[in-house]
Amino acid sequence: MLRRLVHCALCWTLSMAGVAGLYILAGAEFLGLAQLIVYVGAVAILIVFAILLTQRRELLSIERLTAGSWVTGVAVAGLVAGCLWIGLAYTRGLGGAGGASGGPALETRELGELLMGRYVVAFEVAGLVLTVALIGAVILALPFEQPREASGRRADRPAAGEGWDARRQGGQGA
Amino acid sequence: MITAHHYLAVAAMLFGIGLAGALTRRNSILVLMSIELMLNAANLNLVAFGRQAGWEQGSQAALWVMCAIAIAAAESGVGLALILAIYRHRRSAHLDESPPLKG
Amino acid sequence: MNMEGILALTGWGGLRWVGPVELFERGPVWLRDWAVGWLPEGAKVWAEGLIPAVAVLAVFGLLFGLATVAERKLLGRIQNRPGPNRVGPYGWLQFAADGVKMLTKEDVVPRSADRVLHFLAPIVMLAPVALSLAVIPYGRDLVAADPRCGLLFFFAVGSAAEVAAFMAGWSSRNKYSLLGAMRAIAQMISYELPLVLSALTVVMMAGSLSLVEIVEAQSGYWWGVIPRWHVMTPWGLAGLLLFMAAAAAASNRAPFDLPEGESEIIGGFMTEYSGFKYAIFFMGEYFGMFAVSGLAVTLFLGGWQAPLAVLEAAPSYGWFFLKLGVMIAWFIWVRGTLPRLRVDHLLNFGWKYLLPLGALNLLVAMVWRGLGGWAFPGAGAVRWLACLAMIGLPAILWGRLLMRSRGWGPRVYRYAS
Amino acid sequence: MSVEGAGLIRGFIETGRNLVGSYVDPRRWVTVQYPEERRATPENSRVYPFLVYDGADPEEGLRCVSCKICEKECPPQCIYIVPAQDERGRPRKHPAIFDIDISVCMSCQICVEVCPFDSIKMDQAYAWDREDRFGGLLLHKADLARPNRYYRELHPAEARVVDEHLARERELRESGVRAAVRASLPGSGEPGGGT
Amino acid sequence: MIDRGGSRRDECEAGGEDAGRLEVSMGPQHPSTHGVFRMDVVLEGETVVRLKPVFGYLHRNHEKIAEQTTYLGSMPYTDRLDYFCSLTSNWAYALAVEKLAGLAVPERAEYLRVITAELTRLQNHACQMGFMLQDLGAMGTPMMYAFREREKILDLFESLTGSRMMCNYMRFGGCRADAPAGWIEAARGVVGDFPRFLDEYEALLATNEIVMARTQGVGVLPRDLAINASASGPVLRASGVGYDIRKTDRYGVYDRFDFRVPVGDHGDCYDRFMLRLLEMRESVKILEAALEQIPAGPVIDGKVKLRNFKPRAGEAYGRIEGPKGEIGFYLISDGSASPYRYRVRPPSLINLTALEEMCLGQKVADVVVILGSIDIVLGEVDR
Repeated sequence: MLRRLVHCALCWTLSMAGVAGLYILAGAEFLGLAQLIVYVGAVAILIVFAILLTQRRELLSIERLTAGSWVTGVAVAGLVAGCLWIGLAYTRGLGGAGGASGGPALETRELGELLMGRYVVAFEVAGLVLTVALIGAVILALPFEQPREASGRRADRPAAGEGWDARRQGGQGA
Repeated sequence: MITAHHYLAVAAMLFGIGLAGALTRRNSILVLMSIELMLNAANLNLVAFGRQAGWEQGSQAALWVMCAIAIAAAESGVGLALILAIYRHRRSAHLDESPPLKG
Repeated sequence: MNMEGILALTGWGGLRWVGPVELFERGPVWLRDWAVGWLPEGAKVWAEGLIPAVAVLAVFGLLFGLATVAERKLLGRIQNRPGPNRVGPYGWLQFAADGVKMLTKEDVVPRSADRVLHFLAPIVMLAPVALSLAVIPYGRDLVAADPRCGLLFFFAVGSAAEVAAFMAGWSSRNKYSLLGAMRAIAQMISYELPLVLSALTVVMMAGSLSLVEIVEAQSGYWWGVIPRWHVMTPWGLAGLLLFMAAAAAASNRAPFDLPEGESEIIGGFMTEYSGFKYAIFFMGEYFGMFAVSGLAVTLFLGGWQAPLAVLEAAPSYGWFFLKLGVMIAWFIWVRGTLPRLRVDHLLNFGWKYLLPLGALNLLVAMVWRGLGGWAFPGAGAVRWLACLAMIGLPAILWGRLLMRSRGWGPRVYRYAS
Repeated sequence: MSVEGAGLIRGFIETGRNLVGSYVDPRRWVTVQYPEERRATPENSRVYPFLVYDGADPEEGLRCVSCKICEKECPPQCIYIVPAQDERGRPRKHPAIFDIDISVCMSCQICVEVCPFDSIKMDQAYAWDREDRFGGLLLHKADLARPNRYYRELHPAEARVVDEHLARERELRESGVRAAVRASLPGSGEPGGGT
Repeated sequence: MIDRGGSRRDECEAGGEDAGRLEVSMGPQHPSTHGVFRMDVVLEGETVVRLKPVFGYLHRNHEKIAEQTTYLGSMPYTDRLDYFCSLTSNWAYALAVEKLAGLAVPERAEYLRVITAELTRLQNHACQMGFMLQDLGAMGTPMMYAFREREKILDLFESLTGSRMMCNYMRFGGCRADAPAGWIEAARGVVGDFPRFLDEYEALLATNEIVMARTQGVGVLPRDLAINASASGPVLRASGVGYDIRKTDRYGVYDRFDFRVPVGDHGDCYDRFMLRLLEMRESVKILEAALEQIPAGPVIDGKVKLRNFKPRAGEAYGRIEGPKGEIGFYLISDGSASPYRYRVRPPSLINLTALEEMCLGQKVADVVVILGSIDIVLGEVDR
């Protein structure tokens, strides 16, 4: 089970790299490389570590990857994609001018001036959001130690067998 | 000649797959990944239109994509921290078994 | 078709006598043009890309072999012993013997390993690093690819190594390799930031992300003797030291070779690899070292610029590989001298010492640019010293503060009565 | 004022000095390329024992009288002696079989000390590579016997003392004064000690 | 994610079901345990929660064999106890038998014993520092410098005793053979050259920031625990107890030389490392003095019988300050040719007992450094 999860994560990383390639092909070289750094470099590791840290119990049981009602999910997704596709078919006049091989590519210098010029507030706010999110994530993930009972079981955890585990074991006991 | 049309088609497909993943997966981490996919689909659209308008005027689109990527990264960080915190209490990362958020 | 090049190349250069200097200098470029000239129009584009790629891989493949032997010989000499001197003349064919040994070694894959990832990990480790070699300018216009944001490309591609380390660690299903992989990833990520920060300083001063333009910015000489390399400026010197410290950590070498800390977790994420896959990991590490030291040479030591105006005649790629050799010798020298850091020291050193100094170095570079306007005589020297003090003093004091706070320092011993 | 990097720099200077020194200073170049260059073994060095015989014939001139003292005293018990018998079955003062299993022997040289007849001494050959692990390292009397000349080459100082001592003893025996001989000898079984 | 493998799952289960409690066995084939020695380490994350040393892989039943062989027969076996310092083990055994049989030792033999013992201390301390820094990760450089110096000393041993490491040189009542011609001058040369190596070592590593970071405050052995665990040698002196048997027992001719005993205050790995460096300087002083004053004369007490040597019934305990600590031999003789009881006091084993207290709360990487700083040799630990 875990094996398939990690494969999912790695293939997801590959698709992110693919999207980065698309950006470069579209002429926005700087964007593609930025995407590569952010997603392939950092978020992929984040996700893979999260998968490893939360897979203690599921190692043994082979459960289905998909939720109970997966049929409706796929149907809805198909519907939405269909509408997008049809809408796309009827739009006209989307000639393409730019492109790596075609017209002028995105000028990194120009992007820099924009970022530091008119949109410096957006740039600073993005930085701020990142910092706040980082600190929040760290606080959330910190394992704070509660006082342990004599049996070594954590005070806040329901004792083994009753509370949430009981219902689950009961459900699968048969 | 590759027109914006082609880019938009790919973005739509990407969005479809992301949505399917988000709706059907049990494991919350995979759901998070699907959301990232959808975000990337949106970014792809932006780049497509930026390219179509020629990159002199289109650089605002690139700016949008930069901020979107930053926010998406922050969001995935916080999302995963949340999942870890929930996991520590409920010993499993499955969505359909997490209890309703009561008080 | 470059007739003149062909004539020169074929030696009897009827039209124009070509001096040996220019022949060496322009030689590789003419060779490429001549080779591309023979191809039909469609294949020309492919050839333009393929020939530099093959050239880079061949040169650095050979350099990898020679570097392994040089490392063992230099380490040997530091330890008063000869190092390999049996295979080939003075031992220089040792890498061929090692290569054959690695090929013939049985490739053991653990039964419970995830075969696909286990096989992919070395490739995902080596490929991006080889890619990042394409961006570095080796000679006057000898660069495999010159994208506008070359430096960003270098770091973007380099960040794939963490994924490869994880794949290797996880797919071997072995407690030790997983721990080793975790450590390696923590180390690479936490040292990517100081690396980028010190490179950022150079980008700010040179005004461009493209490595070729950075090297151009370092041409010219002060008073005809001192080359205008970035390392000659105080922020450049501090930047180079920071860069080399972070580079040693990012490529898991010298005092930071924690992942394969033999004395603790044996072999790190490479424990379950043997045979040629291990050799590929090994090659990945060396290519990482070449890439990083190549970048250091390009950013701080003036890429292929000659150190003295008089020496301009020598072929430019010669200077680059000379400086690269010096950098590799420095890595080996460090490996022979310093013991290994512990995990928490490593991270503390990265986050609490290198990062603040990197940021400070950025400020100092700005001050250096600001003080440029001084006109009174001796302004250059005063400006130089002021900036040096601005970065040097905090570095020393901050270091001492960190050391004293943990109570580390030399001790005086008493004797029993 | 100890700058933080000073310790590291001092370390670099030291390894740098060794690096340069290994090309220049013989003291910093200690490797002996074994098969080509070999270092002279010191005179006292000892590896495995061998038997000394006087004169030309290894069989007759063997000094060993098979008194089996060394067999008893050897800590790992790696010597095996069977005395020869003359035609009427009485044991002769000559070993028929004298085996030393040098895979057991730990070259501790106690047999040399306790031998009252200076018939066993220590060799210096250390290259004992054999294919056959069981029989190959079991040396028989024929392999062990070495002429006294070989012994004089190996340990010149010690050999000179032993030869004087044996010559004096042979002289006294010829002159027939057996009692005088026993009185003049300091203690029994003392091989005359060092110089 | 980290499955709790390892042989004893029950022990870890009892400790409550915690995240990431990992049981690592740094097994007998681990590259940095000095010989066949295993440590079952229970980790929580990086820090050590419990450590159980497991040894006995090199047990050769030395003491039982000694009860069957003669007194002289056991002497070569004492070389194999602590195979780095065979001469000090020989001397301790000879001292015990001399106390048992009441033998006197001539002057020259006493000087030769002091000289060989101090040379052994030099090469042992050099090796220990080399191994410890190898564990710290310095790729063999300090080790090679230490071995370069050790080779010179081993050459001296070979020309004096006949073998480099298995010397078997002391006899009851003196030494087996006198120093060959020119040996004293060669020894003076080696000793004269040694301080250069010590300065090189001190410059290379004593003030090295990484060494200080990795060893200061690591593996602290408090003073009273050191005394209760009856540690001895540099391990004890690093914890602040200035106890050196050469000064207290005044055995041999040590009272004729003036040398000082360095004492540390923190009791951590750095102190043990620096103490050995300072002790080597003191040993060089002793050696220079001894090589000057060595008198001529017999090397062994002539009256002692080599074979069927039967000391009178009784018991004796002879001990000396070996490089690793107090090495002692306790003999009970019943008048026959072989001892009734033969007991060795191994300093490595006794210093090792305090290993767990030193390692609790430290990181995995430090366990190896602490083990290196105690300087154990498995031949002596397992006997």
